[in-house]
Amino acid sequence: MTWSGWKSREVILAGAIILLVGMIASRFPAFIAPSNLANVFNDTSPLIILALGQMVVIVTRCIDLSVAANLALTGMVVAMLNTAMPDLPVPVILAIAIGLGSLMGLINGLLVWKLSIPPIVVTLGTMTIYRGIIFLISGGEWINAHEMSDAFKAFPRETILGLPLLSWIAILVVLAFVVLVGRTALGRAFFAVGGNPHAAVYTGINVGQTQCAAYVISGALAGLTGYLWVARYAVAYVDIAGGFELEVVAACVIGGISIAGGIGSVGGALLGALFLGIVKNALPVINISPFWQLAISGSAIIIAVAFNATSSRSKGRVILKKAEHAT
Amino acid sequence: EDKRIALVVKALGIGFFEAAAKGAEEAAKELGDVEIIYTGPTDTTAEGQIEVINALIAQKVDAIAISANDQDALVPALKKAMDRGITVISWDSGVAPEGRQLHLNPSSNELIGNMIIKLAADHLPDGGDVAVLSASATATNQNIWIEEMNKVKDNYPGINVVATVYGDDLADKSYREAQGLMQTYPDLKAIIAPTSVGIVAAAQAVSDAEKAGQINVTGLGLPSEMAGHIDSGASKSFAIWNPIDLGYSATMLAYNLATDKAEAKPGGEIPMGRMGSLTLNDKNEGAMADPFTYDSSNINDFKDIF
Amino acid sequence: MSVTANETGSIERQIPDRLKSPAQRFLASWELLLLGVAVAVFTLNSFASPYFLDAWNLSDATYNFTEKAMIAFAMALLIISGEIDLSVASIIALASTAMGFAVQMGADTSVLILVGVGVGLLCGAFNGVLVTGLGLPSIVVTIGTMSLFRGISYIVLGDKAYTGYPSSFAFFGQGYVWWAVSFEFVLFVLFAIFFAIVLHRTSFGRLVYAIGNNPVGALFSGIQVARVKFVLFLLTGAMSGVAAICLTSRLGATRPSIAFGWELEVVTMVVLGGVSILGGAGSIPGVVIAAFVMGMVTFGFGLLNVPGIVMSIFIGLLLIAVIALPRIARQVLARRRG
Amino acid sequence: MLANMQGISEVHSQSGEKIEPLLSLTGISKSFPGVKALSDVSLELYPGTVTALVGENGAGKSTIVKILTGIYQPDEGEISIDGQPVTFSTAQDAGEAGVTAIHQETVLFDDLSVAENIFIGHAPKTRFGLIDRAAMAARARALLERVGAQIDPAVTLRDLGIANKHLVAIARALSIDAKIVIMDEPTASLSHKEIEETYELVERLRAEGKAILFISHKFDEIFRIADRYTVFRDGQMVGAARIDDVNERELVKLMVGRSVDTVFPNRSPQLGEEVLRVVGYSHPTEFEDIGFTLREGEILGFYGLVGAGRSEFMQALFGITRPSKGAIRIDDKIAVIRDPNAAISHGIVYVPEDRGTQGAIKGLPIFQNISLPSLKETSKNGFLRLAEEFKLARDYTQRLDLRAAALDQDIGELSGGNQQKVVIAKWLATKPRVIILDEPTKGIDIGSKAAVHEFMAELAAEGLAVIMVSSEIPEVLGMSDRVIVMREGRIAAEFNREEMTPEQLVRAAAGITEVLT
Ligand SMILES: Nc1ncnc2c1ncn2[C@@H]1O[C@H](COP(=O)(O)OP(=O)(O)OP(=O)(O)O)[C@@H](O)[C@H]1O
Ligand SMILES: Nc1ncnc2c1ncn2[C@@H]1O[C@H](COP(=O)(O)OP(=O)(O)OP(=O)(O)O)[C@@H](O)[C@H]1O
Ligand SMILES: [Mg+2]
Ligand SMILES: [Mg+2]
Repeated sequence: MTWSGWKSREVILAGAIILLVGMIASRFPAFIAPSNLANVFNDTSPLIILALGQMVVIVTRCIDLSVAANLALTGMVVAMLNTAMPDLPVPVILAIAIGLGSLMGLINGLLVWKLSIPPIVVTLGTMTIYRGIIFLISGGEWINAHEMSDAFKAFPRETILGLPLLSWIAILVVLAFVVLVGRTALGRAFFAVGGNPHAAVYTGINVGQTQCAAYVISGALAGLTGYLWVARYAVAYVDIAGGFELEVVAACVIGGISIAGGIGSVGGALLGALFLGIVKNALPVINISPFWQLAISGSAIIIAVAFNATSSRSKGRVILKKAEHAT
Repeated sequence: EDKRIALVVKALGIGFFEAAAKGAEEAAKELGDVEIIYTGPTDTTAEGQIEVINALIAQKVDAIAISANDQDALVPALKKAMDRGITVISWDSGVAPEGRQLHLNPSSNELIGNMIIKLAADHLPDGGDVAVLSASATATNQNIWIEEMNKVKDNYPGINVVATVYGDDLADKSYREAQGLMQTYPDLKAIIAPTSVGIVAAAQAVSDAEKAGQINVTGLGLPSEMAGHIDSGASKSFAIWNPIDLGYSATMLAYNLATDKAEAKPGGEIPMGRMGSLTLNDKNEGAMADPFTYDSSNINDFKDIF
Repeated sequence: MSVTANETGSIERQIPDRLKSPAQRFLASWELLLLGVAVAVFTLNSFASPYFLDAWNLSDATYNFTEKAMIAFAMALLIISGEIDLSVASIIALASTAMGFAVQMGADTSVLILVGVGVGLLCGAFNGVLVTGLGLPSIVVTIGTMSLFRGISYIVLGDKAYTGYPSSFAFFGQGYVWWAVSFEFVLFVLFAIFFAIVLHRTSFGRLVYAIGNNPVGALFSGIQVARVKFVLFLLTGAMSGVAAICLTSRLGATRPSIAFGWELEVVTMVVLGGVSILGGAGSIPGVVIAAFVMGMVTFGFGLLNVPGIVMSIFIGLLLIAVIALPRIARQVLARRRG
Repeated sequence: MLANMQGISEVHSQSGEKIEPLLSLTGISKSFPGVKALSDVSLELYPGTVTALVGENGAGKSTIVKILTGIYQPDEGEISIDGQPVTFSTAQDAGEAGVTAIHQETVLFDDLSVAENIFIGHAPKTRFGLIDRAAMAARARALLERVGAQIDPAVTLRDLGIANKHLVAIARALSIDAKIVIMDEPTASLSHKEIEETYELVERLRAEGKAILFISHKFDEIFRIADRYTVFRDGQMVGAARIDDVNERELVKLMVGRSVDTVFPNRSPQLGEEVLRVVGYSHPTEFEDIGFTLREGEILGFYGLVGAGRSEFMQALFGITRPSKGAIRIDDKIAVIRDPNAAISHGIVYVPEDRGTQGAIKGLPIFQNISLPSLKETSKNGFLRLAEEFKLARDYTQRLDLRAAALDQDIGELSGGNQQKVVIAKWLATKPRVIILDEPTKGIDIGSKAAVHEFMAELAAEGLAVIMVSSEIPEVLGMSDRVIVMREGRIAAEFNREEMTPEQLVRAAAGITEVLT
């Protein structure tokens, strides 16, 4: 109950999002047309998927700065595979993308686990390495829409009940995370490891292994998103999703996931991602120059973290209050 | 000894520049005593190009032909190159006059500005809303073309330019900007993208929104990348100059200046092999050729070339 | 138990000052390892390209790292104290934008210097207040201000650029003090010495280490932890401002995308220099050597016309390898002994 | 006695038949870099028997616990349960083999619920392999009831007080269906009432036939609840037998290898001028209206149950937290203390209770720890002078009889007692007027404890004013010239040396004052 239920932080963030949407809608009613909202959700789906992966990593006191590079490398690999073997069925492509993404996550995880290199250093390093590998394998060439097979490009666009498959995948991932985080031993271990790594050892949880598992999950989702991204935008090149890792971290922070580990929720990550997605989509609609976007999302991060910090600041043990109650 | 000519591009891996590099190699083969160094940063930043230029200066290349990411920021580095006796020209995207000996425009800016709006207007006999999807905010050529376009847009009554957005030459950002345009302007009839990255992304966005045929994506693009969208009807026509010719011409110009076979001065004419010669205006700029329009009638002849 | 200093017999129990001499420590130090890497890179480069060993070329090569290294010195102190500033590149953008704006207003070179450093200080103060005043984690705060500061530049400049800097301003990024020795390089050396003295020879530096090793313990020892950290944010902001002056002068123009992505290169330089990202350990000489290594690697690859991204793979590998190898060695040794 | 020394005395049940050990360790050795924590140690635990494990700090008691619970793996030696050799590579393995432990450190998760804290790592599962939350809550409730706690299993652990947290830790240990229960200093941070409850629990577990290993530095409780004892000294087992066969003196001798005076130093306090006067010190949530005076050469004890707010008040006095009301006079002049810096310059210093995070700065060498608050004196114009720092460190470490390899050794490499000495040296080097010692002997073995007490007496004799916060009644009675008892953030009572008795202290601390006054 305490950990799966919606805590006040999520409720407030949800309130902020509703307010934001309401404000936009009051001037531009077209923004809340169901089709447009569906569109916004679809656009935000990659961010949602990656934010969930990042969430479990951050909860275990790590950080994964290599997600965007992982996404781009996986995307390039599947795109090249597709041009070389246009008949490769999509399920195989998906399996390869997830497998390759997990492998890259595993490399991060092993470096953190087996060599205890600080996570930020590991993923800073692998971020540049993964990006560089894209250049090496592609020679810097772009893979364009006309080089990709139709089936490859169509998959994330396929609509079911009015929503594109990309959105459905994001929804599925959210549901899977609700179960993973709330109802599995591994999910709870993430929180234990991040909340008190020392104590985790005493309860038989292998801290490094759990962190490694978080990286593998984050990597697998980055790989999955890599294929979806490349198929959706129908292009692959070295720089796709450049800098996206920071947006992913920002979504987590706005969603109340504590960078110090141990605290966070699926709902928070989801709402954090949605918040950024809505801001991004709304700017052109409400006619604010896109040049404002960066400053707005920066301010949102600062406000969110300041808000989270003040609302969760430990209230002390309140010895006197206890006394008042007792008497 | 071979003349070493460096062809510096905005970023490696962009199809347009890869094609230009082919043209440079063609020129080198024709000239015989030329070695081409094809280089550039990985992303489109001025700092990245400066590091590349410093490395080229150190290698004492004979000439640098650059398509700049920033017309001002590269000036000091290129000046230094010229001080050390290196021939510097810019092509495609220009450098301010102090930083180069001449600039090769792919085509005249007026012509391009007119061309991109004409491409849209030709398919809108009754007029309608059009929007511009530009490229990187720091690249100059797009902005000049849009400026030129705005100067002549009154010649196309009924055509209403409703917005200009920036896709930063990133496929995903351009895609989202195109989506945003379609949402904001439900009556949109055409998107003009004078950038090879933007035009593909916009065409993709239009196809995905199942509006191919309703919204015409046009502008400047590469036949190889646009072939599919011409087939699908998302784009009825677009224009481009031949990037192979552009790389070829830039190399020829650099060679002729570096070997003192010609001098860059206002009013001067500098030969560029099979492309004729370049006539310089008072800012030492010249235009290579007219852009060429591609549509369903001719796309198949070019899509395998560039 | 009541042993006082002068009592007989207590002398033999006296604890020696040091177990290892400074020389012994140096032989087992990170700096020596890095120095080895630097020498190797230098040697390889001189074999790989005939153009490498040329005073003017080496002088040009220093531009690849001097500006970043100046920020890295301040960042090293900040990271040793247990904080981080990811907004440094955005501070450059904002400071450069402010300088460009000042030029439009008719400011001369001396005013530009004030504006550059001043904006850097302001940005540093903003970070510092958020981190030390509100007690927020610096990595998150500065991810936020990283967007905010550059965002303001975008709002001001959009797709425009500021140019027209006075010609005397060009000296900072393009001038030479003597022969091939550039002004920037001299500045780099001076700041290296300054920060080395501050960190290693002053009591302020000692406080930085104490805070990084145990901030609570430092507070309980009477150290004004928040104030020291605030000063470090100010310093980092000011050094970003200095870097903005040099870079703007070198480019002669300001765009909002200036110095994009530098924060990660600066952090990489600091970490490669042996500063513990967890705080509490590291040295300025290490960062200086790391700056040379990174600069020489990029320049060496550049001379061979290897694309920048391939260099970054190399830097990424170097980063992980240099940190991983000692750990692997230790694990192997421990296994052998055990 | 010789047989005892080798730990091979036979054990018989009450009805006289011989009992086989449930668990036996033979020839266990364990080394850490630079330390041989255990060498060739043997230990046996019998069903229905409480075995006390005693030894000085660093003797290796907690290390053996960690080996028994799979957290460390021994370098050599064998563990067998019911005569079968076993190996534990994780804490989970140990749990499955029937070994459970309440560790010395609290090893719980503040942000998880109570139920999750109890079951993390072995939660009940549904058919689909998912955590069965309903079953978990129900079983948690039952366990909490068993340990006598009234706690809602759904609340977040952070919201509990320290005593309840401890009960959760005990419930967690019992959630594993174990034959062997290990308790590493379970009463160290508990108050009187909870300590009694813990004893009852131990009795119950013994009655259920469990083998119990009970680690403690408190001799009264060892003699009260243990059936057998085992003594470790410097990582070796030096004795094991029935508790009835030994007395306190002999046990201490076994532990430290020599006789130790457990009496407190004999003092004849020479009280000087008043140094400190506190008036009406209050804090919005932690304490209220604290006032007292302190004179040179005096030792003022602060007694109270854990959580009474003593540390909070002392930290306010030292400038860490700010009071909302109240005033301080030093040498009869008003002093405003906004931060520790101000406190230090007024001559007030504080040796914190939490040595690991608040006292020692691990990562810095000993001499730098000592010079840290005195940098102004040892440096010149802001520049360090290492020679001065070493001199300072030499002077004060010698005075405290520190044991270390070198002064540039990392303080983190020292044993707890020696770390405490460095922290005290650090403060003495500032030449304070008032020194506050917060639980100065917490977790310190008998030998070092006596040393600290003696040193405290010495400081007072030199004219320093000493405030000693302690939760141990013998220490309070043995050392203080005067005692203030705090309860729930307020002063509950004050006693002179002549007036104080253990009973009065306990009653005042527990709030049964009416009867007394
Ligand atoms: N992880 C470790 N790394 C290095 N040394 C260690 C480690 N754990 C324990 N030691 C050392 O092993 C020895 C035994 O420590 P242990 O914690 O077992 O003592 P203890 O008997 O429990 O002491 P206490 O009464 O203070 O709890 C000590 O010298 C200690 O410093
Ligand atoms: N609710 C709690 N949760 C966790 N730890 C606690 C809690 N309450 C107290 N403690 C810990 O117990 C110890 C004693 O508590 P604290 O120092 O606050 O009480 P005090 O009355 O001020 O001090 P003392 O124990 O000296 O009387 C400290 O280490 C503190 O961190
Ligand atoms: Mg212990
Ligand atoms: Mg206390």
